[in-house]
Amino acid sequence: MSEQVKDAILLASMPKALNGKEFTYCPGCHHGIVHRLVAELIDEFGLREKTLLVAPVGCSVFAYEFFDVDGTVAPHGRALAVATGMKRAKPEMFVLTYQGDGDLAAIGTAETIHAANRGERVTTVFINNAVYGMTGGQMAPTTLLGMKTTTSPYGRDPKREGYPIHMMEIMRALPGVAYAERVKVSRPQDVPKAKMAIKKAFYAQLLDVGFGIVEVLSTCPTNWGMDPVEASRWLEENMVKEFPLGVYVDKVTEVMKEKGVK
Amino acid sequence: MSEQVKDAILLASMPKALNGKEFTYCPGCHHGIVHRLVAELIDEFGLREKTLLVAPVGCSVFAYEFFDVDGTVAPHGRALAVATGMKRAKPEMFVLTYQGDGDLAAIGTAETIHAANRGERVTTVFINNAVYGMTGGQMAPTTLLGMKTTTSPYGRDPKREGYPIHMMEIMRALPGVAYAERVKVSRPQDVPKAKMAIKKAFYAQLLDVGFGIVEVLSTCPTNWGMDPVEASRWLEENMVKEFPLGVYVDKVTEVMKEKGVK
Amino acid sequence: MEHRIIAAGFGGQGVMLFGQIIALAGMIEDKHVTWLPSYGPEMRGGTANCTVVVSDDPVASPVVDMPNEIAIFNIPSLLKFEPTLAEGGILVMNTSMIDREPQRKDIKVIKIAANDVAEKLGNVKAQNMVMLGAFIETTKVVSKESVFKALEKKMTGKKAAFLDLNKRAVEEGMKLAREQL
Amino acid sequence: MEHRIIAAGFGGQGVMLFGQIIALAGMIEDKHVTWLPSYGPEMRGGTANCTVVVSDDPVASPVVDMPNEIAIFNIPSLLKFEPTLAEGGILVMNTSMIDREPQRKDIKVIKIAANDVAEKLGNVKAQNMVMLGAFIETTKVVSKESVFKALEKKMTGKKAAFLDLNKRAVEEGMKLAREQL
Amino acid sequence: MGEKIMVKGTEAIGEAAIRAGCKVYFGYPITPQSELTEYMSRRMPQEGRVFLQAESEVATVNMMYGASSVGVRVMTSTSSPGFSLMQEGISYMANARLPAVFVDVVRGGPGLGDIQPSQGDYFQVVKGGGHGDYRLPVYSPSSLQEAVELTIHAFDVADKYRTPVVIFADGMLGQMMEPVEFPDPVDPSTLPSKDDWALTGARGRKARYVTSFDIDPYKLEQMNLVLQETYKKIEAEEKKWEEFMTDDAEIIFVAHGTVGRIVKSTVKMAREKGIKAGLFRPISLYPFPYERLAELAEKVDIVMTVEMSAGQMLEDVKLAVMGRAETPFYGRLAGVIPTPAEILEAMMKEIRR
Amino acid sequence: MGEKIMVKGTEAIGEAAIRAGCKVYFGYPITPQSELTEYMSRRMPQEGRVFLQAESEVATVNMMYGASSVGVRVMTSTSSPGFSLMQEGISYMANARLPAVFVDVVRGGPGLGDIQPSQGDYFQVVKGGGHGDYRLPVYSPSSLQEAVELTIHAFDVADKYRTPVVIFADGMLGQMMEPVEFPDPVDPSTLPSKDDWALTGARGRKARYVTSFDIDPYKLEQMNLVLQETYKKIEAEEKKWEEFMTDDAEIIFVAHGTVGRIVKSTVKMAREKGIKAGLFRPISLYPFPYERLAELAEKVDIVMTVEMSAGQMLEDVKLAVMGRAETPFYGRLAGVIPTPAEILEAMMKEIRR
Amino acid sequence: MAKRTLGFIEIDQERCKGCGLCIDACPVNVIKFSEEFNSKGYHPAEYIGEGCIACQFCYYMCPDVCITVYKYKTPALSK
Amino acid sequence: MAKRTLGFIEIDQERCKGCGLCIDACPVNVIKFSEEFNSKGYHPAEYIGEGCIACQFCYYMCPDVCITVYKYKTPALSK
Ligand SMILES: Cc1ncc(C[n+]2csc(CCOP(=O)(O)OP(=O)(O)O)c2C)c(N)n1
Ligand SMILES: Cc1ncc(C[n+]2csc(CCOP(=O)(O)OP(=O)(O)O)c2C)c(N)n1
Ligand code: SF4
Ligand code: SF4
Ligand code: SF4
Ligand code: SF4
Ligand code: SF4
Ligand code: SF4
Ligand SMILES: [Mg+2]
Ligand SMILES: [Mg+2]
Repeated sequence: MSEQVKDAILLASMPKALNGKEFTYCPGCHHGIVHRLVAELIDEFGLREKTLLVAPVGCSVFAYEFFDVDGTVAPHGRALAVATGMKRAKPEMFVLTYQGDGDLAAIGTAETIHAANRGERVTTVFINNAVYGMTGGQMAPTTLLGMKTTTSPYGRDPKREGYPIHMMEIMRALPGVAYAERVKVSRPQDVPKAKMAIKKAFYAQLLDVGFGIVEVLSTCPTNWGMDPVEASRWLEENMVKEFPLGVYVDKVTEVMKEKGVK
Repeated sequence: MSEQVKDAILLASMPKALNGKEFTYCPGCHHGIVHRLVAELIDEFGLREKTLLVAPVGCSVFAYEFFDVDGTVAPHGRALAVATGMKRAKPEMFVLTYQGDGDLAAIGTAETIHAANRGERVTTVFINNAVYGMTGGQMAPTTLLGMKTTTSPYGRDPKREGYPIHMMEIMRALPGVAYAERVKVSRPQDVPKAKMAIKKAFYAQLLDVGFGIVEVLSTCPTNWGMDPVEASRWLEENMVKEFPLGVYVDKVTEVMKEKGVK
Repeated sequence: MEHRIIAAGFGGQGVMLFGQIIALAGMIEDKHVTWLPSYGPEMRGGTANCTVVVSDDPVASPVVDMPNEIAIFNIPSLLKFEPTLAEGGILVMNTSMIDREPQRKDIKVIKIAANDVAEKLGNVKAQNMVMLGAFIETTKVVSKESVFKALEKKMTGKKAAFLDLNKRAVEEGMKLAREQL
Repeated sequence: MEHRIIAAGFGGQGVMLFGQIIALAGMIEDKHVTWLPSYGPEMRGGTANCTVVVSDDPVASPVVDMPNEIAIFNIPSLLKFEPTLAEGGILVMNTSMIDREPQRKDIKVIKIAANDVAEKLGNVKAQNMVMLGAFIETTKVVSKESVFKALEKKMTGKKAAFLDLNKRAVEEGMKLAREQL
Repeated sequence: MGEKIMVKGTEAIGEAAIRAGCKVYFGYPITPQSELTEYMSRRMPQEGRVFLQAESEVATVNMMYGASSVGVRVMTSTSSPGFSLMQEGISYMANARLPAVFVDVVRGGPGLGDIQPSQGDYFQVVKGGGHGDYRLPVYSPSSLQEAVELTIHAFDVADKYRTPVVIFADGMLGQMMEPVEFPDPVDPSTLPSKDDWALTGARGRKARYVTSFDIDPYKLEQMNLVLQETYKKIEAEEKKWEEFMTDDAEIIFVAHGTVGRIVKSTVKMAREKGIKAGLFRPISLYPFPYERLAELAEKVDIVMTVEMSAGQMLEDVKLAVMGRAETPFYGRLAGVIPTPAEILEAMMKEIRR
Repeated sequence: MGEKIMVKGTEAIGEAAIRAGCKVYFGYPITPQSELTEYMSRRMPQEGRVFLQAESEVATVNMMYGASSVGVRVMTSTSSPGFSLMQEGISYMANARLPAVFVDVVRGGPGLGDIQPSQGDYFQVVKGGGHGDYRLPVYSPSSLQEAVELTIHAFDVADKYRTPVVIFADGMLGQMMEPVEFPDPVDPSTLPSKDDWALTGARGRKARYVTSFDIDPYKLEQMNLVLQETYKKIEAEEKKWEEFMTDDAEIIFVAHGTVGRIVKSTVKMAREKGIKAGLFRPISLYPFPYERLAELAEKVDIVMTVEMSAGQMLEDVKLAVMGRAETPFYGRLAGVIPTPAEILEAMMKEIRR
Repeated sequence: MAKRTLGFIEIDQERCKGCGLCIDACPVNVIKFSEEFNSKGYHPAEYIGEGCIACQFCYYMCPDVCITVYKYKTPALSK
Repeated sequence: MAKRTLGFIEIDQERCKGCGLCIDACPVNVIKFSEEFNSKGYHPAEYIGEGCIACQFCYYMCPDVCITVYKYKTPALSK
């Protein structure tokens, strides 16, 4: 191989902000893809020594063990309160939360909305996989109507279990939000787009504009009971309908232009 | 007097759903006006024997003592969780919460949003007086920018304390909401309008459409440090700008028409 | 000797300051003092009260169920606190705000039209200092000198402008009380 | 006598059912039994295991640190549980899924190409029952008859269609094990 | 009683609750009790009853408050961090005198901890993790059959005394399967009426309210005294424990729940060695069976507490023994389960002292 | 120390915290401690420090977690229901070993209760209201001067042992004014460094994390053992109490906090009657000064506990006295404050027995 | 301006907190503060005795539900 | 179709969980599952050795960061 390598340019390999530890995610779980994007951006911005990562309780509870940055794990749902505490105490740090839908949009609703509404200078990556992955596939606030989970065994019925919650739409009503976009990573073409979205959410913090959040529609092959490729297809066909992709809030691009950053 | 009365038609007097106990509110506090409207509607709908009132923790913590209906007081912020418990257990009852802005929009944010999003068949009257009245005029999530309170002594600065929260605008993003309107009661002309709004929020529950909520912009003369008349003027001039009046969600009027109710 | 004092009235009538000045004056006299306000919803509806203990010994509890000296600034406070006053206790009341009579026969009552007096002095707001003067003259809880020192400590900055008025109000109150003793 | 058993493999390989059938068969034989699954994030990454205790006495703890009999369905489970097996213990492994050799010399190893066998019987899914047959034949934890009764209890409704296949799989597994004893 | 069937602990408790007439279940997933939530999500609608997954444990306990206040039997289950979040609500329910059954499937702590069996919530559950002067009857089963019986009993105790009641379990009990016999469902018409206090709508009577609040401390003190009276009754009537080979014992173990079953093996091992050991297993942790343990302590030199904690029940044991015997302790922490053998070893050390 | 000034209890604590170098304050209003939150909202910005009103107590404790994890001194204050809501977060902080100071201005409970002074949170605060095996150093001041000193001490203890610490106060202490002298502000450069554990960015060193989590129970047990070691050290080094006329006492009162100051009057009244009473006032509730109380108990017949609760500290008193003396109890509940005279009367009843 | 009296109001003066909202609301200015104190210590609102047009505005605005509004069956011109 | 090779990939097969997302993503189908098991018990992904166009899609999609992508400095036609 090494001879072959000499004749070649390295295009893509494990980012430095990952420490190489194997992820604990199931085969094909999108958590890993998003981890890599976040790590790439930490590398590109040179933020490794300034970043504080707040992991949630959820499948990504171990996130802080995979990144080569200082980190902690917040109580379930409270990542944005922990992040607020960090950022207020040390405004010079770059504070990042990484959260699932149960964490951010169920138990953590109040913390999420108020951190966003206060315009905390923190960045949030929000993995919406429509279930509670960690605990075994229970209904999440984002579970689709009709979808069967271990706690909605008869399919989610709005009369009984209510409606899927739309966090980006809610973000639109909160003046403290500087950037909010919903993306997916189920096809290769999506991945650079998702990365650009997260980049803007980084800028929301780095340029002192406000709160930045990116919702990533993601698969949970294990709890959906599908193989990883099938799960990605299912996401395309079902989740995107319920959760329209796109930019919901953008006060960042303008500031980027003003300050001449790209 | 009684002779005079004989020659007259009674136009308006204390509704039956109030038990006559004196309110504990400060002079001129709008809580009392809204109490009376709620009581009038309970009378008009004949709901006295079916109503369960959930009082919050806030100045209206005593509300359940003033109404001649069964009631309770929920832990601070949790009125809509308590109401959910009641309504799920006894769907035939009419369940009503009455909450302040600290209660509903700060500590109770998650309970509020999820009850709304589930479309719980309960009705909520939401008193937005831009401060924590009960505890002595601290900053509320709805405190206006620049406004001085006992915990924002330098005036609310969005960089430090974030922005006033707009619950009706958030309600718009929640599919379970059947009716959401923002009203005020600071001028006599407002009062029948406010009553009609609350009536529709009653219908949201009574006609099984979904969650109904009415936000009433209200004064807190004591903590605003104004006399009651002055406070009403201040509300007109300042609060209405930040919190636009109007109907934010209405799935009720249509159903009312269908069912031929007025 | 322990003075167990309650001052009560509407918020805005300066009953809290009334109590604090007495406590501060007590401290200046090297007595043991505590001051405790009513708080919470008790304060809504606009009424407020505070409890002051001035004692030769360390104060066990700043809470007083049965005061021996009360300063009453409005009607509901009269209704509430008159019955709690210890036998032989002292009631100082602001008759500008109270058009009723005390019921007890076993207490000493001092009546001061404090608002009118203060108005004459130039500012109705000084009515609490008129009451204070009457109160210390009657109860002897602290001396005028200590009260003046306490006022000097409290009234700094913008408030210093009112120092003189307040001192005169205290003296006026003392005079009116003396007339009733 | 106490059998302390661990069965481990990928989720979907039926290791949980494997364990439950043994426990149920034990109950049918009036033995004291417990069954305990792994749970939580241990189960992510697709691996799963369960612990079964079958005993003549009440079971103190359903948790087993050092099993004396293990049924291994995939490579990571072999790596994890082989070292924990008690000296002289029994390891039954599915060689259709495992292309490596056990390291221990002080244990008894039974190798079953369970997938291939099951496939021949008509359904690869029955591989866990092939393993089960081999396992009871080797460990004598419960009898074939009890296992059949347990299967009859478990496989009702739609699953009844597979009962016969499963019984044949058990028998096939027993046969293959016997050949290695 | 029906036939013996193999069920998981979480399911055993869930099914027992259904047979006890539990009408409403609210819950939020957390390992290692999510299977109970899942079981109820399946079974409650089948029975025409209510299941709702709340948005959090804080919401859960307040939904319980609401449902209990209208007079139905209500249950939730959670695990340690979730139970912490319920403390405010439980304190409210205690003072509002609202019956309810809470299942705490305790896991290793503190904080996020792990998800293995533990008894580290003893102080929180038994002494009172919420604010104010209240107590909760707490039952600690050591087998699934007992879990079934205590769950049903818990509903009765809750209604009888108008109090929240806790089933103190752990992940081992919750996850394991064991043979169990279920009793027949209770006949709802035989349950005590709640018409004298529940919020059922002010039809033909004066409006009433359920509250934990009185701004006047003297009135609130009266409410508190009613609670204290209730606790006295509970202490007089509701103590439960098991004794195992205590008759001739020279050393007595005290252990509850799953540790209780483990220590039984230790007792047998000790007896094989000729040491007369016995086990005192408190089943009700509150009310703690002080008196009987005190009696037993008179006759022995050592009363050894074994817990999956750093020694929390130990304080209650000491309060019972009151110096009558030595009170050594052996514990494993944070989700590690002690084996009968290591307990025996610890005991031997104490004897040799 | 400066001159004596009259301050409110809440302000005394707030100012003491500022002088102790508290860099960040998070809080949520609740009577009777809102004045402390208000004081900090005014003073912290003046000092260039951080004040933030959180959306709830749950958010508050988690903001504390965040701020403490980056290495600054942090405080909050609340009252009973709010403290209940903080239990999960406190448990996390204990295991993540995050220093912080919590002020619980206890009010009448349970539930919404009232807003009057109480000590009904003793079990919750002292034994552990959250899940898992952890303890919190708890200090109960009985005067404002002592509140100032203990607040500063609390920050030092928190940092020294890397643990949350609680100031147990009540509405009486919080609301009253009393003369107080403040010490000079601490010089921040003299404070112990947190560079060996705080999250400061992985500059020139390996990345690190602060956590309360390990999925492996054996590793988590190791973390737990570190905690237990810490508690042993705290128990050895941090006990605090006051004795008042205990030298020749024949009856000893045990009372903490504001009740302590009330009982001093009772002691004097008793002595006037010729009864040799004394007071043992625990200042650290955890670690509770068992040994000294045990010594004192040797010499008397009656050790009488007085609390504004149904008898919670009483358990610790019994654990100390261990039957050496009678341990009667007198308590008022739910926000009612006992008077020196009624305590004396209760004592007389016990003596006459 | 011809001052017509179409109805009248009753005020529960003991209940009244003297907030003045009714006074502010009355389009024809027929409510004023009393000189007396009630037992809450407030100067309660008082109907001047004539000129009420029974518009209910005062009732709408009274936060303490002190006001009852009557309309004359036969509208009387003011004295 | 002329099959050009513009680069190549390396796969950390011990790290691979055999999810197949890279295989699905590769536009030129030059990745397949190995016959072997890795020590996680999976059949890891394997580059067939030619035809890679260095598009990085496999890298984008690999959730376990197993893949390194190289581009030849001088694009070689496939053998
Ligand atoms: C207070 C509390 N409640 C519940 C849990 C259990 N719990 C752990 S993760 C989780 C949900 C995870 O779902 P999500 O946030 O969607 O993340 P995912 O695993 O799907 O990535 C829950 C409920 C907990 N740890 N703490
Ligand atoms: C858990 C908890 N936190 C805080 C409080 C204190 N508290 C009582 S009422 C209140 C806020 C009241 O404000 P709002 O809801 O706006 O009602 P208002 O009094 O303004 O009508 C607060 C913070 C409490 N009782 N419980
Ligand atoms: S359970 Fe779902 S979300 Fe969690 S790691 Fe597995 S696939 Fe990913
Ligand atoms: S404090 Fe404000 S909200 Fe509360 S009763 Fe008084 S005026 Fe109304
Ligand atoms: S009813 Fe109308 S006119 Fe009559 S007093 Fe009231 S506000 Fe004035
Ligand atoms: S509005 Fe009501 S309370 Fe206010 S002054 Fe008029 S009558 Fe009195
Ligand atoms: S880089 Fe592109 S062409 Fe090459 S293997 Fe990966 S997906 Fe296929
Ligand atoms: S995407 Fe990664 S983990 Fe999945 S099969 Fe390919 S190399 Fe393996
Ligand atoms: Mg999820
Ligand atoms: Mg408010």
